[in-house]
Amino acid sequence: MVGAFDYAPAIVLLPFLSFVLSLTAGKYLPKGGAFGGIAATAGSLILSAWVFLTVSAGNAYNETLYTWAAGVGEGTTTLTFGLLLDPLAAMMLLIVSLVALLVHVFSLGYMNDEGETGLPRYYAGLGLFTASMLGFVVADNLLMAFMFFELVGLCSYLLIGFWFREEGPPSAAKKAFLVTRFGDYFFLVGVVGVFATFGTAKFAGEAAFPVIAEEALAGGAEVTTFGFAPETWFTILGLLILGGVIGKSAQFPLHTWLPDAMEGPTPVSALIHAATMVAAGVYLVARMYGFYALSPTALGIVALVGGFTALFAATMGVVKRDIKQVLAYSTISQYGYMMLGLGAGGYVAATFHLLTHAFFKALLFLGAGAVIIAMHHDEDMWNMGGLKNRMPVTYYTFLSGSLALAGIVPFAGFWSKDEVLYEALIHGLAGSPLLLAGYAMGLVAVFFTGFYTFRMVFLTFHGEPRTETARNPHGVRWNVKGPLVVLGVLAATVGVVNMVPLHDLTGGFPPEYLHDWLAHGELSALTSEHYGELLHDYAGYTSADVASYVAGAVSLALALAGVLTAHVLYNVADPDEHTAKLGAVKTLWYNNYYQDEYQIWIAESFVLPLARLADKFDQGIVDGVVNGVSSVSLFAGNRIRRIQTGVVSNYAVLLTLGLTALLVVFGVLGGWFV
Amino acid sequence: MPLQTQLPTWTAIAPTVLLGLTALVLLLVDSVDPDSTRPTALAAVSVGGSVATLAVAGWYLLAGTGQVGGAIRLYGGSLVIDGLSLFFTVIVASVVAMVSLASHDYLQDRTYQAEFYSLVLLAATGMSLMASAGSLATVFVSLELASLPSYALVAFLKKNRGSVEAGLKYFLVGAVSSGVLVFGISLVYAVTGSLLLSDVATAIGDAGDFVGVAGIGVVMIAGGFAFKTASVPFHFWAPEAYEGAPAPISAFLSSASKAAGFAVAFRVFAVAFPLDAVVPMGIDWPLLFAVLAVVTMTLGNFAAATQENVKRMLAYSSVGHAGYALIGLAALSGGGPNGDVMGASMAHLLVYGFMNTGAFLFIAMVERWGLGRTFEDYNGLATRAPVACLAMTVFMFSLAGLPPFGGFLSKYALFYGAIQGGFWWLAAVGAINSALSLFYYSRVVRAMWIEDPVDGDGVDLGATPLGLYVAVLIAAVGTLALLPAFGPVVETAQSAATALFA
Amino acid sequence: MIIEGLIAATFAASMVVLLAPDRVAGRLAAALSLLPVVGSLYMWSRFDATGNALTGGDPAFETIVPWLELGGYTLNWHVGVDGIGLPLVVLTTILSTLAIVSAWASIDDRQSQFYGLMLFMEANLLGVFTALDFFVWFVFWEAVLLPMYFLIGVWGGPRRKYAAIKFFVYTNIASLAMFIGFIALLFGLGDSVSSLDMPAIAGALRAGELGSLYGISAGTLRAVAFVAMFLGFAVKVPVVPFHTWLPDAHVEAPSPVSVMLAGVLLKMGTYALLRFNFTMLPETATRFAVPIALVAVVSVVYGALLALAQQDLKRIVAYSSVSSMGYVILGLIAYTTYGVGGATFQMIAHGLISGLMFMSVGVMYNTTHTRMVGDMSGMADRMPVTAGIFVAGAFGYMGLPLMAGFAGEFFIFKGAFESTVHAAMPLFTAAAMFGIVIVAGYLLLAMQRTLFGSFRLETDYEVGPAPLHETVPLAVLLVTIIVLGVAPDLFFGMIQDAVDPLLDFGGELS
Amino acid sequence: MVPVEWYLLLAAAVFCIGLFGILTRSNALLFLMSVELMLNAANINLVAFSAYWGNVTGQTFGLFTMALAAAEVAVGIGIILVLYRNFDDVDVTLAKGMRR
Repeated sequence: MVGAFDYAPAIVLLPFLSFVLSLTAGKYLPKGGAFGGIAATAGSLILSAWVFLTVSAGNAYNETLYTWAAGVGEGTTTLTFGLLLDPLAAMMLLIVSLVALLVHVFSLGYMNDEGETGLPRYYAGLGLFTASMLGFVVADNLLMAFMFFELVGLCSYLLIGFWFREEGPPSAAKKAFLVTRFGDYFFLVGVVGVFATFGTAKFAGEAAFPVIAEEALAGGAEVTTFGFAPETWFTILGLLILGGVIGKSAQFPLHTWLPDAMEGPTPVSALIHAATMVAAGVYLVARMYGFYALSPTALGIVALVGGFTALFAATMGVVKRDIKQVLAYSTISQYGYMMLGLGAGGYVAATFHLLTHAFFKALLFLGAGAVIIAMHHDEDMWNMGGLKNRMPVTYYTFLSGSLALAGIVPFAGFWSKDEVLYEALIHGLAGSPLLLAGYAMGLVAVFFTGFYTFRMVFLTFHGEPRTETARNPHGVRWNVKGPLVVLGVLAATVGVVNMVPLHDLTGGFPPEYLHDWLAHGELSALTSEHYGELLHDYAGYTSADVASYVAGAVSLALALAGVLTAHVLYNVADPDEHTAKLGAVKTLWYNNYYQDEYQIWIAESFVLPLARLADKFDQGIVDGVVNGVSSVSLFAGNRIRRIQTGVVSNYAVLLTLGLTALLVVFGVLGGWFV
Repeated sequence: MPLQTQLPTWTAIAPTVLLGLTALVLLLVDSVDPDSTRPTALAAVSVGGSVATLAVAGWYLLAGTGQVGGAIRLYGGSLVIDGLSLFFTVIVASVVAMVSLASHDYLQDRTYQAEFYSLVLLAATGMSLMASAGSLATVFVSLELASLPSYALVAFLKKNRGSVEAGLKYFLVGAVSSGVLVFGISLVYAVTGSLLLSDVATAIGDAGDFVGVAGIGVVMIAGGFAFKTASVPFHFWAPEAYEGAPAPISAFLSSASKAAGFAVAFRVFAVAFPLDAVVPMGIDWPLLFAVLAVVTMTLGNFAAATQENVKRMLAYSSVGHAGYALIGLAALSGGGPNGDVMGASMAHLLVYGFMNTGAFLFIAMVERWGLGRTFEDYNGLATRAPVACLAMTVFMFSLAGLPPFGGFLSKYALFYGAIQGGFWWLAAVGAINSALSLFYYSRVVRAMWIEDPVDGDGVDLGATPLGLYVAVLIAAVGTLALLPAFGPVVETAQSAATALFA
Repeated sequence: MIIEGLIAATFAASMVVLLAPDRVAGRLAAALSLLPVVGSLYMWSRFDATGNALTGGDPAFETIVPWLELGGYTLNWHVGVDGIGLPLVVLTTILSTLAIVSAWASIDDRQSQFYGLMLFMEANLLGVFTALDFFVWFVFWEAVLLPMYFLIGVWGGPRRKYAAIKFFVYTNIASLAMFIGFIALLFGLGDSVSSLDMPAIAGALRAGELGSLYGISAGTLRAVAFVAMFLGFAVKVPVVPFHTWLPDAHVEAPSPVSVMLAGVLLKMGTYALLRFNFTMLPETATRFAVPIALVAVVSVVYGALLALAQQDLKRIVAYSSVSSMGYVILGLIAYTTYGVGGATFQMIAHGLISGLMFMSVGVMYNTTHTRMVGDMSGMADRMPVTAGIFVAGAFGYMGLPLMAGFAGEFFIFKGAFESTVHAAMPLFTAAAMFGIVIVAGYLLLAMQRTLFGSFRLETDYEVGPAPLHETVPLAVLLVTIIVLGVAPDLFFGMIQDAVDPLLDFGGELS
Repeated sequence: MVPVEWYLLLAAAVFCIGLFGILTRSNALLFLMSVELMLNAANINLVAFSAYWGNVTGQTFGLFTMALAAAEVAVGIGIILVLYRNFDDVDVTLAKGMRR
């Protein structure tokens, strides 16, 4: 019986086809291949939906489809590609293909209508980007995951650097690829390590490496741990892989590439931030959660990094002038929450936040895009203001997204972020200071989030227009509004899938759809239930008893506080900056805690001089020796030539001397003269 | 079927006789009608004579004359015909053939051509006699027979200061060395009371108190041969003589004369001074030659490395190659695979005969074109004479010992025999030297192919000297052909050498 | 006989082209060079070898004909290919053809000589990768250097003479060291071998039949010979610190020649290392595991650092070749199927990728007449296709998945990490892997400076899209790279089959 | 009866005189004469020891040597003549156009 799973490969292949199509024949297609991309992503969306339904029927799919490199001889591993379709993957497929589709549509308005050149390249990039991300989502083993992870990086490079004729984008693209590559280095070491340790890198199934690791810890299986205790070695592996996550998900300290990535076209930013690149990191941790759950240390670090990043980025978002910059830092901060959730053992919570964030962040970026179109590609909020009446659709959808981001009940962001914090709290109280620290930072970040979000809203849409362009903005068409509306609705409503506090209040209504969705499944090793056991047995996580609504109330209060502050300060006819009050902190935030500075310093004032030094050494010493040898022998040759004076009498002398010398030496040696 | 069973034994000397006769015929032809010089006829005669010699010697060599069933001794053993003598006769004859072919163009509108050719052939006669000398008397006589015409030939361009100077130096050094040689011979005679190599071998064992005398004699004889082979410390004449002499003569001397010197050295030392007899007495002549070999090859190569004059560079390189060939006398030990290494040295001399002759003949061609002698003058020659330059490239790389040329294989066999004999350090020195030699040989190639001509491509080389071209090409083909054909060559040489030690 | 046919045909082709008039030489050479391509692909389709040709395996298309006797050793004409040789043969033929085509645009004097030499070199390269008798192998090995010497020296850049002579003498001295080392082993084996047949010698050595020589004990002899041969090949590879001839040669050589130099000639070194040092003296190699791995790591990192400091695009690629070859060394010393197999695969991958890079640099140079990073920017604006392919090639160099480079590097990393030759191998591997970050650094920097930004060119030349015959070779290479990256098993299977027998040593030190 | 070793010493002495002449004289003719001395030193040995051994080989060879010496002189004089023509002198040290 042919089912959704048999067509699942097409989910990846369709966007790839659109990539090939746009690349080869793009310039002959209408709209530079946009329709191809839309059709492809729509197809992927439909198939993903079908897969989603099939999975929700309790099925799962974990098959090897292609042998990349077959190992010959005993003891060698075979490297394969395959599909792993479980609830998590199905959900992510849905998110990615939906956002991708909407971004494609939006691009019609943002790129085509704006008369950009090189559209085929653009749509080819989008297609490949979507394809890579989908491939990453369905990957059934770590190697395949890494490969598509890298391809995602490539696409981000190509798309961020889309406007390559200017100075900024290429440099930003380079930075994005380089910084993430730095993370991926550790990831790759981790992958190789996993292979060396377990002989396999499959996520699911009998011979999956998390399973083997579990058995190894239980003393059931023998694995090479290079002289470490299994726990330590697994922690090391986990942290190595975490390197890739930190890079892609723009966590501290590898977050610096993301704000620069704003140089790319705004729809691309939406794609990167909401569904593809940045999401990939968090998704990876969720994907192999069964492995992380075995190591409390790794979990603790994940949580700490997450919590810190959440706060850290939120503070920087407070002072930005550029609307996209604010969104960028909000992204970093939000992914920090997800990491916190994962580290705190809130697998479901993190996944939930991934889901909601995908929608409201896509919404916000597309909304920002609409604003930017309206403002003739001016992105400075201080040149906006009062757009509310002139572009209502954009405003209201944007508002819904902002509420979600700020975490105001009942918008999606509230439920998910709240649950993340809740998980951190209960496991932290149960005796994990690391988690408590994470919780605290996350909590503070809530306030900042509310503040900067609405600072953005007020500056952009409220008050009096501060410039001519803001007074009569450029209109936007259906292809912009459509996606905004869809996402706006989702951002407002998607929270219903998992309203934990409400569930606890009302004692079971509405049901926690997402919890149930992730808790069960054919692949028992990949269910949140199993993860729960692992966390309890190996990571030693226990949960203190705190009512979820209490925690929810706290965070809600903070969020509102933030919103109110923003309202007081900026929701006036003609707001001032107010940042002066911050004093030294302001400069610190403006300069992003000098993160870029020190990283650029490392690159330009350390690595490059080192390289030049090496070059000098190479030219001078290493090559000098080589040339020295030859010149020395030539010099010797010159000296020897001088023996030949040209005067025959001298020859006679030398000849006689030579002969005599021979006679004497051999006479003495041979003892002739005794 | 060994030849001597079918022909009277004296016929074994036929190759040498042929060379001598050709010389006489040339003189005759000239004296019949001294006024009119007919260069082509003369060249034809000498080429014909040398080719005939080559044919007969080669035929004998293949037929096994003097190899199957022991050497043929004539005139009371003062002439010995065996593999060694025939082998070297082949070398000499082929060199002479090429040289006389080339000389036809080189000597165009010069006087005394008949004398030139006959002198060449007389010298050649002497050389093939050297190869078959069975007694120290024959050694000395044949050596002088080879030398005296050479002096005259070097100084052949009487109006040319360089040629004269070269002749003078060659002659003076040669005279001194012949004095040394004959004195050495007299000392050996004093100790052994005989000049026949075989008798010397038997008698020298019981030199008793006269070991010193014998030793001095041996060293002095070695000196005499060192002069012929242009080895240190008797090499001083070589750079000047080769530079000043007419290029074909340089070719002749540096190939054939050197080979003959080695031929006689091989025979005398292998036969007359048997290792197991003299070495215990304290006359360690292999060590002597080892020292000479190292010094010679090093000095030759290093001095060649920085020359500006191509001909002189080749002269020094020829000294260096004498050093390589000396390994054939140095890497010997009681019971070692002496035949192999000496045979390898012989094979190397054969290959060297082709590649070195070719190289000097190329220079002859350049002189004929009236170009200069320095590397710069060769710049961009390839664009004007690609075929000849290709041949020269073959010679250069073959001299440097690169595959896929004959020089590589012969040098390889040589070093390899040395290592087999346990003289790996000799091989190492040789290897290092040939690595260095690559540098200056490739300078010629670089000048011809890579450098741009100084005066543009304008200069017209004039009519192509056909004989020279043919000779050079023959040499090139020989150099290449000796790679696949090396097997039989080296086997013949090694069996011939082994026969000496038997 | 097909191998002989291939080599002979290529030699014949070179002669024909040498005598052909200049204006047709390029086209003629390209046409004739298709013959070996077809031949090698046919060999690939009919490939039926099993195991490793040197360790008792059964090579394909094998022929043995006695040639000559020397000092009690038989020299045979012995050729054949196994899973290691064949991929390199295919690489050679394909790359040669593409290099020849790509030369049409840049070579405008003495064409017939140029193309004749290219084909002559190809013929010898085929010999190197198929010879199974040491002597035959060595003759081809040395004969490769001659055409390269001329190709650099005649058609090269301003300092071509210096570069050519440096390359020539340096590599020749190196092969001398190697030669001496090998001959020492040969004599050490004494009567246990009676020919220069490489399988026989390898078998004897691996079986530990090496005796003492001139009072040097077998152990010392083994070590000394190993080091001598390693040094000899290290120059060819090249391994730091014997690499300095490479940048000079690359910078001066015309791009098609650089393609052959980086694409195939460097592989001769690693191929020889694999065939001689690591096949014939495996246990000795494992004894030297730490220094060798160290050398590999240094080559990777140091080479990459040097590349970072360069301003000349060709120098950048040249130094990054040094870096990539370091990976190969690391894979070889790993002595795991993936390590050694990956190293072999990386030879192919790097051959294709570096070829692509040099070719595209050449294409740009043909219109801009400069290779200096500082002299140009925004090239992507004027020659989009070339720039696009350059970017693709650069990412291939950075080891982008689904391109051949990643396959090779990943195999190597995997194999080296799980290697058991020394406890520290994982550390060495991790250290070497950091190269993938630096390589990204300098390639991205170079691309940002030259390809992107607003168009600017210091040398005043009209810059437009490259003609088709310059683009096609690039495209072909790119496709090949991607195909091999998606389906490495096209070669990796046979490679592993040939590599696996190497891994059980069998008591050479006993 | 004079012991035969003395002849050895005499011959050696004559040889050294000849050698000394070569090293000191730059006149070509004197050079040539010194060479003759060396050859004759050899002849002394040959004759003396042919008497000592009681065979005529030595004496015969002595005759050969003289003949060859004569031939050598003939060629030598010829070369010296052209030397004089080209350099207007018979000083061998003048001819040093080629060196190094």
